[in-house]
Amino acid sequence: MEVHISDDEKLFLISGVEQDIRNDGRTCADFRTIVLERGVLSGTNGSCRVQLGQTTDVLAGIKLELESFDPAAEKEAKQPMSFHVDFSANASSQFAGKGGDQYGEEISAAFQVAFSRSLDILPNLSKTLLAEGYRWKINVDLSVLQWAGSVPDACSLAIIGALSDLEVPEVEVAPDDGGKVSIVLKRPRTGGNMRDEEVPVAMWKLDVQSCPMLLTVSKIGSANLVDCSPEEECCIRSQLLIGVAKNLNVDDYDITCIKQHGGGLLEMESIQDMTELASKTAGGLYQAIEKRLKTEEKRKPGHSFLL
Amino acid sequence: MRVPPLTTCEKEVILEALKSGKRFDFRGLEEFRGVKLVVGSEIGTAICTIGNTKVIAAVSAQIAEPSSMRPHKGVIIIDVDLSPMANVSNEHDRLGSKGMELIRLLELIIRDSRCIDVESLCIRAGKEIWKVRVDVRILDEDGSLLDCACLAAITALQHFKRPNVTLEPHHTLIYSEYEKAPVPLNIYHMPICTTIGLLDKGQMVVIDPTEKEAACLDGSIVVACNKRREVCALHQSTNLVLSTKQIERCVKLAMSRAEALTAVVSDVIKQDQRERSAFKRPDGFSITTPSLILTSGTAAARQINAPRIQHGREPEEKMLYQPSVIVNENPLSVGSVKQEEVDEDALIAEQLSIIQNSVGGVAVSDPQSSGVSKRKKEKEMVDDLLDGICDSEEEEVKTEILGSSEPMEVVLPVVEQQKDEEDVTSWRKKKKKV
Amino acid sequence: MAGRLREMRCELSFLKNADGSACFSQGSTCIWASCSGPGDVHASKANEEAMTLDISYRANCGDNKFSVLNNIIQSTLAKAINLELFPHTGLVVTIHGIQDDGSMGAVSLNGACFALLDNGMPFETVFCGVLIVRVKDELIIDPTAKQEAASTGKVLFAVCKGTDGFPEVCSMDVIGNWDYLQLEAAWSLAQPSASAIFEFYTSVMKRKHSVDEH
Amino acid sequence: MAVYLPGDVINEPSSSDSSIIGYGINLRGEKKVVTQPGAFRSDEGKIWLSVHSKRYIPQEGDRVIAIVTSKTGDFFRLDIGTAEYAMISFTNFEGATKRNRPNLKTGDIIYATVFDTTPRTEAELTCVDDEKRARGMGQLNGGYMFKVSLNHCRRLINPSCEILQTMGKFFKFEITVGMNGRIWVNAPTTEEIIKIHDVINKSEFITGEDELISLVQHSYTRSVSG
Amino acid sequence: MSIISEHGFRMDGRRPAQIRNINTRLGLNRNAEGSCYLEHGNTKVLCAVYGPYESKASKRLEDRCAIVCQYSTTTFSGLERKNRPRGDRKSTEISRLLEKAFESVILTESFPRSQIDIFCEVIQGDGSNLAACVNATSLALADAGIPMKGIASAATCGIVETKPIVDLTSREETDLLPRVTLATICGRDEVILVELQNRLHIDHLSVVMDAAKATCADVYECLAVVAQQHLKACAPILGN
Repeated sequence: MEVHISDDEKLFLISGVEQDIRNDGRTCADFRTIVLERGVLSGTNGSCRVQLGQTTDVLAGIKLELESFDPAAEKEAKQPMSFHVDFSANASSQFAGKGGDQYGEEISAAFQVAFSRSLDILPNLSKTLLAEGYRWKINVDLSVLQWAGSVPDACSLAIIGALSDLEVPEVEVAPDDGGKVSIVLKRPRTGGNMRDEEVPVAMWKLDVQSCPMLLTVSKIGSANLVDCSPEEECCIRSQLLIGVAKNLNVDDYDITCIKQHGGGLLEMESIQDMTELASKTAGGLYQAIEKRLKTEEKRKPGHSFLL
Repeated sequence: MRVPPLTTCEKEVILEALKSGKRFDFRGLEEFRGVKLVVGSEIGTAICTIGNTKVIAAVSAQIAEPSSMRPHKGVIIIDVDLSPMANVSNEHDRLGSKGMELIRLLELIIRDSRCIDVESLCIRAGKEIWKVRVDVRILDEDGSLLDCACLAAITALQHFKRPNVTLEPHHTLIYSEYEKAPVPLNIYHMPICTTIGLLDKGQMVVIDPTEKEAACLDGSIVVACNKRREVCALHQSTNLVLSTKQIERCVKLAMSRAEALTAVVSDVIKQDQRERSAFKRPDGFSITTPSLILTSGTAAARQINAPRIQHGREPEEKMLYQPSVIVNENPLSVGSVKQEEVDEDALIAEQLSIIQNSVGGVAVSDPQSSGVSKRKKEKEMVDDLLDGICDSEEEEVKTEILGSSEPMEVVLPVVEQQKDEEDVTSWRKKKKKV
Repeated sequence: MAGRLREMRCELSFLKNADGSACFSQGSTCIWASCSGPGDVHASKANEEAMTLDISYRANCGDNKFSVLNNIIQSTLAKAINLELFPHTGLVVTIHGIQDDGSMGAVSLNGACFALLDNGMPFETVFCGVLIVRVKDELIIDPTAKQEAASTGKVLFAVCKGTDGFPEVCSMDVIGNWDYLQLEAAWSLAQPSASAIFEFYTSVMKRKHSVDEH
Repeated sequence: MAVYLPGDVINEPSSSDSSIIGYGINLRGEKKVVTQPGAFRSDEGKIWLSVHSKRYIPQEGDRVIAIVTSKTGDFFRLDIGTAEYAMISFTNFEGATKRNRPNLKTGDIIYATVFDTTPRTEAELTCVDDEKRARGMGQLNGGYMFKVSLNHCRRLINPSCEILQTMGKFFKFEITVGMNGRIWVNAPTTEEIIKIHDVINKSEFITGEDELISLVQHSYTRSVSG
Repeated sequence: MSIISEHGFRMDGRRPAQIRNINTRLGLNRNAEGSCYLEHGNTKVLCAVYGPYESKASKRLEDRCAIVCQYSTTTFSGLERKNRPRGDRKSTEISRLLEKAFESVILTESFPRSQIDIFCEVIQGDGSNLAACVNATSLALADAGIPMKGIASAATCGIVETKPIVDLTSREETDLLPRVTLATICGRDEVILVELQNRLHIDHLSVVMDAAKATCADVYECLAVVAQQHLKACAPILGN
């Protein structure tokens, strides 16, 4: 959404950023206040809502599908996750009709690339491969309800939140006639009086510590900064989308993908600085998320999110 | 193309007349226009005329793959075509917002009200089902377009018969109408749609408004009912504030209308069935306009005698025999031959000579040089060919019978009735191996 | 050499919204034609020097992709109307095939001409369509659906009245292999039927204009 | 009464070479070629064709009824049923000065004369004759306007046609007939307007004198139901 | 599996004439002039209103304001995942219905040649989505301060063995149960939108209409309270 600010406002902002002070008082490496709520949508297998600084608002919903695939056709195991980012018209009237589709596809492609090695990165993701030719397909859908800059960051936080909220049912695989396989939900044997359907199905959860994250690092004047507000986005020289993943064994951060977003010239050194800044902030974010995910959701019955 | 706008004076007079209960075509406020329903000679076609609004609906069916979610249910597709013939503002092959609304309402009334049993359209669950396609063509537009389209579609669906089918382990046999009688669709009820115009905040009801009246009214409400006294669709289509009592009154009016029209539809279908069972070839849509209207004309079937190629008749320059290599001189420059064209002609003439020498034997006949002999030879060949035609006795076309020139009202060419050729290619006869 | 033209019926200006409309039937093949214009045309399709023709034949069912028939009618109309007379305008001709019992191409051409006559706009020459088929090398004019299906070759003549009043071919569509002689025979059959159709035009217009007697 | 179709050549005895060529006929060389279908008409040295059509083609000197569609600058844009819009400048009204302009709103109708139809430009209309007097032209207030075919309009205006005179005996009404097929009728009550509208529409194909009288009588007595 | 148990309770324990509890929050979208988040039980709808601003030439109307509406559902809103959030026939038709309904509520003559955009996003659809959208839209318009004849309220009402049941959930919206969605202004007998699904016998029509009208009045009460609270909360900011 084009935010129009006058030239001297831009000048003021750029000179401020170069001295590591931003209009809203943050330093270059600070994020706006993040609100993260999980398990908000009862109709999904896993959901999470992230709000960045009272404006950017993203909602992630995950639905599981049992997918049969032809094992011969795929040489290496295809990663089970598929991403789809959709800009709701609520965010701004320019996203009405087909307005937001192009930007949405761009971000979905970026996530597809960032999560392309997910089978190796996430330890227990391989459990989704059930049997020859059957697996769980994880459809991660993101709906951007409010738009005020740094949407990829909010989306990646929402994805991590939703994946941590995801519950995948345990499944028994029994061979069937004609080479086909019958998939039955595994129910713990509780001899109690409950009829078979009402026994809660056993679920397992994904371990999301090393889930990759996409950060947008922008360059204004000579300074690199993270999480730009719309006003700052008007004076960006260029922007990089950097995928960062936590490397469990060496306790460092690997860069999974670097994509330039929009035009702009960059020297090699500034790319180097930007990736360092990205991995530094990613470290901070990972700790914050872990702390957040540990605190159980205590919510009054009937209380809902977005309130 | 632009349609002239509605003038304020027209609007005032029409509204004033409506408020005092008068209309420009002498109808009462709650009086319907006459409905004319004609069923075509082809199975599954019908034209419905309400006042000046004319709509033709044609139903066709083909075998298709069912959707994975509903493997044992047939599919009904409704397609509307607004052409400039109906209203000059329409364009060919472009479905404007008016067209989309019409399709959506027709789907609401015909498909969502489940008036056709889709389970009976299933041939082989999961693999083959009948896909019934209803094509609605709007031919003329003068208000209550949806009523006319819905009536035409319903009549066409009643009139339609799909080919009979038998299931065999590995393939499906589709019979033509000559081997096994085609099967009509299984229709539970007939939704009849009525557009009810509303005036000054919905207090006044105007039934079946014409196009000009609809432009002056506040809004309209669409009600579809069937003769089992069920409301199939209720749709408020313009910005209008009503009271629930008003809505109930409109529904009652629509209900009485539905009963009347269902009777009309079933009469037309029964009458057509009677005709077909008596093997009388229905005249369908051919024009049966009364001859007294000055703008209509008929000409009896007539004998065409082609004169043999008389030699004298063609003026010589007309029968100029074209040289096989056409010299593309520009017809406009017949008089003034410009300089560069002159060298062009020289160039072509020189090419002509090269072709003649290289081709050698083949006579690239130049009109003047080949002389009259060649032309006489051609004439004989044409004459023998033509003679062959006249003398042959058992020719298919019985020309003598129709020689009588007095204008017969309905002339049925004798050929069709006498014998049914086995290689008849009437509609969808192919014995198809699927 | 003889053939027969099926019975022709016609009704003019029976549509409310079209400038010129005709419902024409030959035998039991029946079409409705409408011709509206010269009217305004969308800027994208407007042509500065000449009138743009927008012609479409539409059948009862299925999507309406009849490029061959549209092309013949388009070329005939382009020849019959002096397009430069009305620059920057549009003429819309729609032909609905209501009932098809053979030689639909010829019937649509005749219907288009009737609609143009009913519209009353200035144009150069009247035109009509004659379909001639060859069944077991015997020529039949204006065939029914059965004869057309059983034919081994078809030729559709779009005939217009030449400057000297005699019928003249202005476009032609030939299907199947014809040698020149058979084509000439077919043309010799088409001429009298074209004159017969032109007479029918005049008789209908005479009836229509009989109102102006007084 | 001979009817000619486009492409025919006129060789009527009354069409001598000196006559003035009128509507529907083109002179090609010395042959008079017909370009519009119509009935042949000749009247002391003038020959033309009376053509039946519904689409109006602007001719200079025609008096037409135009609908105001919008006001742009000091011109009103008018719709007269042709391909292009027509224009009328506010000065072409009786008594119009720089300050007091005619107040016409979108949807009003005016009766005006076509006085300039150069191709490729919008037709220009005026409501005053040379001496700047309206002579019956200008805005038409109240009443009802409807469209009929052009030939019916010409027939109504024709002095020898007595449709209007017969109606005059039964109804008290005011009528303006535009050459572009639009008729404006005004009568004291809407009921009469409806009856007059009905008579004019039905009289298009009535030729006989007595038939006409019976039609007008019937519609006069018939009550508009409701 | 009858919709109403023999004791007269429904699957989720409500009485037939009882509506689900409504949670709303106004003004949560910073970029929009007016926005509202509304919950009818599990049906969650977010609505934003932009405008009135100068309209595009194609949509401009001389004498009044053009209302453009877009109804879209998130891909995870229903039970099955839909791969296209908007643009299919059903959502275009609901957008058109909302447009028509709100053209008769908003005083459009006060903004000639301008345009108001209304965007409804169903985050989770659990029955009577259209009614929830109408309620959310009228609150968003109130939040945007656009002049209206009144706050429109809507409700869905079905009928089971001649007994009307109100505010249906998706499990009750089977494809046999006839149901009417009705929208009225200020709970009065002024209907701006009526939409019927499945066939309804004419004798039941008046019963269903009265039940729907009564429910609209109840819903109107809730919406009015919410609107007043929101204004009171903003009062100190407005400094009066």
